[in-house]
Amino acid sequence: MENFELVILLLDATLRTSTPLILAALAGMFSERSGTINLALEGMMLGGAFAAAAVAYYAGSPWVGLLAAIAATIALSLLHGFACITHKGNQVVSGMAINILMSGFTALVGIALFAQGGKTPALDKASRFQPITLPGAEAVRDVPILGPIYFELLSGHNILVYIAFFAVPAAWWVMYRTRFGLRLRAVGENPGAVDTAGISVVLMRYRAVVCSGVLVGMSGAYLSTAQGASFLQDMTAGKGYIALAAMVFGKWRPFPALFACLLFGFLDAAATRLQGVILPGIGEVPVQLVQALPYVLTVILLAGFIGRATPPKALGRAYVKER
Amino acid sequence: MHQMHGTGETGAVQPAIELRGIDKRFGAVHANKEIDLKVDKGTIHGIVGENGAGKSTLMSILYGFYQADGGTIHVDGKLCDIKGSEDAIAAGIGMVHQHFMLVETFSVLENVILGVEGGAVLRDGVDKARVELERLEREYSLDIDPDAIVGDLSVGLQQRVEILKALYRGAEILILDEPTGVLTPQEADHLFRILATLKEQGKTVVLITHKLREIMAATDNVSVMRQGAMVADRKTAQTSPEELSELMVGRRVLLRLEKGEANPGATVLQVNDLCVDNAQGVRKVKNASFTVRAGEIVGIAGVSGNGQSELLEALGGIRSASEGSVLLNDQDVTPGKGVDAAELRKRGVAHVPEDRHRMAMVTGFTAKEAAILGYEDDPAYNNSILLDWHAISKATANMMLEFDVRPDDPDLKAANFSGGNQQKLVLAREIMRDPELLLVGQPTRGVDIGAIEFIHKRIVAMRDAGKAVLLVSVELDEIMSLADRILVMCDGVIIGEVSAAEANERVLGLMMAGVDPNEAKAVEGQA
Amino acid sequence: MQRKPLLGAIAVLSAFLPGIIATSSPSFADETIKPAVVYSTGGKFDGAFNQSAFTGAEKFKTDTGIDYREFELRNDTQSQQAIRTFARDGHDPVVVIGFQQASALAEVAPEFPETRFAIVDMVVDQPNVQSVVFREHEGSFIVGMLAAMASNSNTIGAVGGMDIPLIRRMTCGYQLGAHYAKPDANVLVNFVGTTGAAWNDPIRGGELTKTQIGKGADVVLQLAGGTGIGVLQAASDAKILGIGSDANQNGLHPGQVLTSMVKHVDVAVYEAFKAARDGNWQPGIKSLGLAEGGIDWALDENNRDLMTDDMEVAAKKAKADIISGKITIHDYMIDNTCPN
Amino acid sequence: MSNVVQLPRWIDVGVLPLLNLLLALVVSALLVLAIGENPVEVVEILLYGAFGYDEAWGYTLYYTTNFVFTGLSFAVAFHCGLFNIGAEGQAYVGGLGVTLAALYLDFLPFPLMLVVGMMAAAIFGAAWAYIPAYLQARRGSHIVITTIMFNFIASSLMVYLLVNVLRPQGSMTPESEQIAEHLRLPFIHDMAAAFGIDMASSPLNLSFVYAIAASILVWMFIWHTRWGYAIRTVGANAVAATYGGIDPGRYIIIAMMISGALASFMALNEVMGVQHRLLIDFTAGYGFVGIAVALMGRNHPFGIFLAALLFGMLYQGGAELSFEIPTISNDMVVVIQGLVILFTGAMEHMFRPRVTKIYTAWRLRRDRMEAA
Repeated sequence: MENFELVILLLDATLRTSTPLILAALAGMFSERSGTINLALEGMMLGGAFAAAAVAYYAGSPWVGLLAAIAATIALSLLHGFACITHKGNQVVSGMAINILMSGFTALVGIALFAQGGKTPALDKASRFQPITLPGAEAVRDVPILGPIYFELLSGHNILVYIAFFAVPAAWWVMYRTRFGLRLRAVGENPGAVDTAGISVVLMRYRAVVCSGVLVGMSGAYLSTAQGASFLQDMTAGKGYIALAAMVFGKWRPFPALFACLLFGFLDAAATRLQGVILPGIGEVPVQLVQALPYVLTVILLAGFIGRATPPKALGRAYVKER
Repeated sequence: MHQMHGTGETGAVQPAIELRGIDKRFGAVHANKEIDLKVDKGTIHGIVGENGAGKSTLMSILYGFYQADGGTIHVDGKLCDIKGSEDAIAAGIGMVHQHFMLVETFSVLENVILGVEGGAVLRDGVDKARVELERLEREYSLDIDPDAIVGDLSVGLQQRVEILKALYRGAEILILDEPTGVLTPQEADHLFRILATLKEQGKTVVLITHKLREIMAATDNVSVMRQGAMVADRKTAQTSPEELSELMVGRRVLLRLEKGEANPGATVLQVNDLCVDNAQGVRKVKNASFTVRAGEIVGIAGVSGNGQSELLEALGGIRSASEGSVLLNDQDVTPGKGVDAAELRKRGVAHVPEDRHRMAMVTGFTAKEAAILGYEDDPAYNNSILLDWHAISKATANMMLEFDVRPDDPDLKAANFSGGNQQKLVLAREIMRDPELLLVGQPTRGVDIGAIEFIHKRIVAMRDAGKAVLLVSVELDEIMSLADRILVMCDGVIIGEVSAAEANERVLGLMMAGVDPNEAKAVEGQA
Repeated sequence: MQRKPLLGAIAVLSAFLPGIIATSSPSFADETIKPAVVYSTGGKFDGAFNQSAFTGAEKFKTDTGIDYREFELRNDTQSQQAIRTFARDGHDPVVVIGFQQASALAEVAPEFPETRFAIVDMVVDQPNVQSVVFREHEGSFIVGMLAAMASNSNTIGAVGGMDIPLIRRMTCGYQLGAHYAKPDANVLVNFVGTTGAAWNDPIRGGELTKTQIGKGADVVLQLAGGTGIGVLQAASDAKILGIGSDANQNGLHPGQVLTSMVKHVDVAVYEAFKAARDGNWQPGIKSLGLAEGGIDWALDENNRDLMTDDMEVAAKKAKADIISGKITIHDYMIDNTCPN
Repeated sequence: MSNVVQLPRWIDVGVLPLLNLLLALVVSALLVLAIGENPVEVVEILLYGAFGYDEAWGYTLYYTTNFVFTGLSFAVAFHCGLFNIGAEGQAYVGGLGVTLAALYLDFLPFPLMLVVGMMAAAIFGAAWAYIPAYLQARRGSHIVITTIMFNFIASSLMVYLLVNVLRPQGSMTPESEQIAEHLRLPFIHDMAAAFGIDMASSPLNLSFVYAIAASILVWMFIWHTRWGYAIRTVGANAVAATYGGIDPGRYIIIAMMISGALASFMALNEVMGVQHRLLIDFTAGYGFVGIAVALMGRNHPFGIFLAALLFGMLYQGGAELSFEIPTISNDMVVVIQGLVILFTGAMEHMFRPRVTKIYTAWRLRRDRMEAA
């Protein structure tokens, strides 16, 4: 029974840890399926987190903060698009530039606004997303097995967690069941086919990076106004890259990416809890190994040892009409 | 051959397309010069011209892919302002591009509806599209599984998807850009039957090609382009291949190059049961066996994509052999196991590849840098560890002088040379090493007329100097005028061999379609 | 033979030399000192350790009107340059916050023998360095007692920042205190990480807290610098009690913070500045605990209502007993173990 | 046939990068204004901090040393058509090599250690680059993603080693023991003192001389050896390389290993030269600065040196900035760095058409005037 409870707690933490990864991985998917590499997830997430925390602090509402985060990340997406789509610049370089830029920019503006070493002031309850108790959670709380699963695991998360998990089937539906999704996937595979079908490749790719911006904005807001209570310098700490890895690991598809995010989230949650713990028989757990696992797994996948990850064919290439 | 001569029933009807004074420049290149063109409704209209004559540019303007700098487009007598593909589609124009514009990971149906999905959510549109697609397939006998993944289909079927795409969009005018370049003669014949059906249904077809045979076989009218200008319009029934080719080139071309008898010596290259796979593991060359002797030119003919490229690349050490062996002067040089392009070069194999831009040139390099590609290890170009740029410059200048490369500046970027001059530089690099064996693919593709003769002469001169030459070309004229013996490839197999004396287009054409040489000669005898 | 006494005299002299210089050099008895602080990577607004130092420096500024310079490290490699820059610019004394900067200071201090340095939380054995260390385990013992007494579930937790002996010493004291008050109390301990990043990761801190709460803890102590903000936040969100550390954090979530284990870094900084100004600055080790007022537990209007009379009495008694030596608390750093 | 106007070199490698840099600086200045500070004052402090006093020069060049190495690292891979985002991790692991050599081979005399340390760094850094290189060359794994992953893996590995293996008994800081005094790279000011020249003390050390030597060697290697030629061919056109008998996979691996080795030389400066021990995160983002440096320097060692100097100046001046103006931290420098990468790397084509147009017009006018 105690072990069961531990598992529930760990899974509960996994949901919380995976949420920003899921949103960012979906964001990456929208961008990359349309042919634009998005290494800028890290920087965008950071920008979103900062905008959310700063605006929520002034406005006193997490929703206003969320909108600000989305606005900020859309702006960054457009910047990325301006460099990669309009100016046909190198997509990798543009992504790195945005990551580095945001690392400095958020701190700089944070210091200028709040003079707290780049942090934003701690948010009070009203300015943060609060846990939601699902209907009937209290009632079933004491039912064995099901009770803890419903009450501990599924209930009691903030709205962004539920949005993230809802976003996966929604993204799948948009991607595979709508006109927009069809065109988006087509533009990432063969932009020529889209162009000759009378659809603007440039506009299509811009729309895709804007979708990307909306999603990654939410993941940033989650970090600073839902999971945490303020913005901290470089608070994403590589989560954007993990999300990118999860997207690759999920082979640019929503549901596999979700499972990759859950796996990576689980590893992170487990690593956090194993720090300094001495397990009987094993001794001290090398937490760094657990933390490095997502990256190692992704490299192994990319090496083609566990299935092939085939990226969209036109990924990374600006569309130039051939002569 | 399926024949479809013009019916001559064209006349007072409103032209389906009328272009007036279309003009287009790409930087310094004047691609279209004040072009006028009328295409009558319900006809198949051919546009011929050499590579680079401006045919594709003109059609891309019509399809809204490019904007003309000047001139007007009229469709069914109405002035159309075509700014993009969507305008062309709205005007009832469909286009089948030379490189298919298909999404390979999508199904046929998804490809067809792309851009005309019929609603924000796919489901409603898809069901309607399926019904409509089945109707079109029946009507034009374009059999295809709507749920097949396009990437799995053969090239011929992919082309059908392109045609269906256009028809699904309600195209009344269908433009086909070099549609047979990747097809076997049989597939091409099937295509022409489809085009005939389209014509019967009242559609207008514009066929762009540089193959006169197709023009004569399939079109009602033909327009000829040369160097960006429209030089003639003819009724197909009232013209001849000779006239058309003269119009295309601008002067009577020597179809047969003046050259002496071959004087073959010892066997230089011996290929035994060679098999070559492409990157996807598909076998492209199947048990090829042949020899090339010193002092002869062996030509390999075939529709492009039938394994010639892979064969040439394998012999050049770029691809590995999967099976079989290759002997050079009786020494094993089977590509793969330790034998790469560098090793073959050391043993006296020179290689002028088919695709100069992709393979033989680094366009970002200067001429002198490009002039040592493959020979950078040569002691003549190296001091103990450093490259001797002084010696390289001198060698490059020498190449430029010998092969009349202009401008003769070794420090100019390779990209700034014309196609012909780039090709001459490549030939110079390869030939001036005095190799035992010259592998040469499509030596005159994208090369201006003047340079073609020069290049042909240099290849013959190689032969006359007692070297072995293996020539791959899809241009039958070129093969027939240069080669002493001709091998024909179809679907990776060497169908047979014909001597230069007994070769003609008919026989080669049948063999290219996979007909056994003896049978082909017999058919030819009956005709 | 005859040179021996001389050598001996030098040896004796040099042993006292720092002291002599510190007390007798006229240039040191100076009203116009130029003090400086180098904060560790958490930054001066970490709400805990560094902020406490900041408070001390600010207090000195208000009290004396002497301005000071400060620098916040972005990463530990900057430490040397920061200390050196201040010393070179003639700043004196230079107070360095955090054990991570010890090796940097050990490197720089000999280059500026005239400059007075102080370091908090670590010993740097140099003649011009004052090392201020705290006996944190004394404080954590008391808050451990209070936590155990306040707990209804009989399970309490502690979240440490970096997994180092310094923090283990505090968790050990916390455990001992809890068991002193309630021998059957269940104490959960987790650490955030093994690098400096562990001091600045409130989200992970919150995560660990949530897990401890899930395991039944209803009082959680933070020992994690900037990370601790997340611990207290999570405790407050879950409507259980948190315990602050380093600074008095009772006011962060009034009514949700049981107490704070106060570590008077502010006093250490203030004293260092003041001693330098007054000319009675001393190098060597300064160990501060309950007796010296360097360590304490916080009781103010924010947690008044949380504290029962029993608890208050017990804590006060324990404090007196520790000072008097009646209770001795095991120091983890002596043998790297914690008796249970 | 070609319609490409070839810009003269002085525009291509001079005017365009400067325009892009200027744009980055203008945007940064606007940001400074928005924060409510005076850009002129900021520039003054920056310049004073970087060059205003003896010691500043030393610091500026000390940072420059790091950036030269990481810039060269990026450039060598770039010439082979590869984006090596992994300099950070390669330098980190290279630092491990130097440290291990210095700690375990401390009986070696200094001149030998100079060579051994360099080799240890190079071997470790190259080995760390080898895996992504191999995966790219032989299994087609996208090197951008794998090098990013390897940065994180390196970081975890090094934390583990520093915490559990290298940390001396009783130390709380995850850092290695100090390396023996006689194995440290001499400071330039000490070397100058030996010749009777008085220089302010700074972290600038012998590795700066290495950096200059490395620049020259890289230049020779890339443009004057057949291997450099092969690498450039692979980078410009891998198919043509295969055609020419140059195995792209082989040269991808070679270029990446050289790139990794160059990045790891940064550790010579940091570990053997300045910190004298292995610190957590001693690479401090210098690997990423290398990207900006290489892009600005047009991947040419001379350009890289100038760009490295610029960033060295920004870093040193930026440190001064955070001492002087509390509202502007050295994050300003990070912002400038990001903007430089954005404008010179991702949007490098932004000015080109316009500059080409102006240049062509100017040429035409000149030609006409000459004709007249």
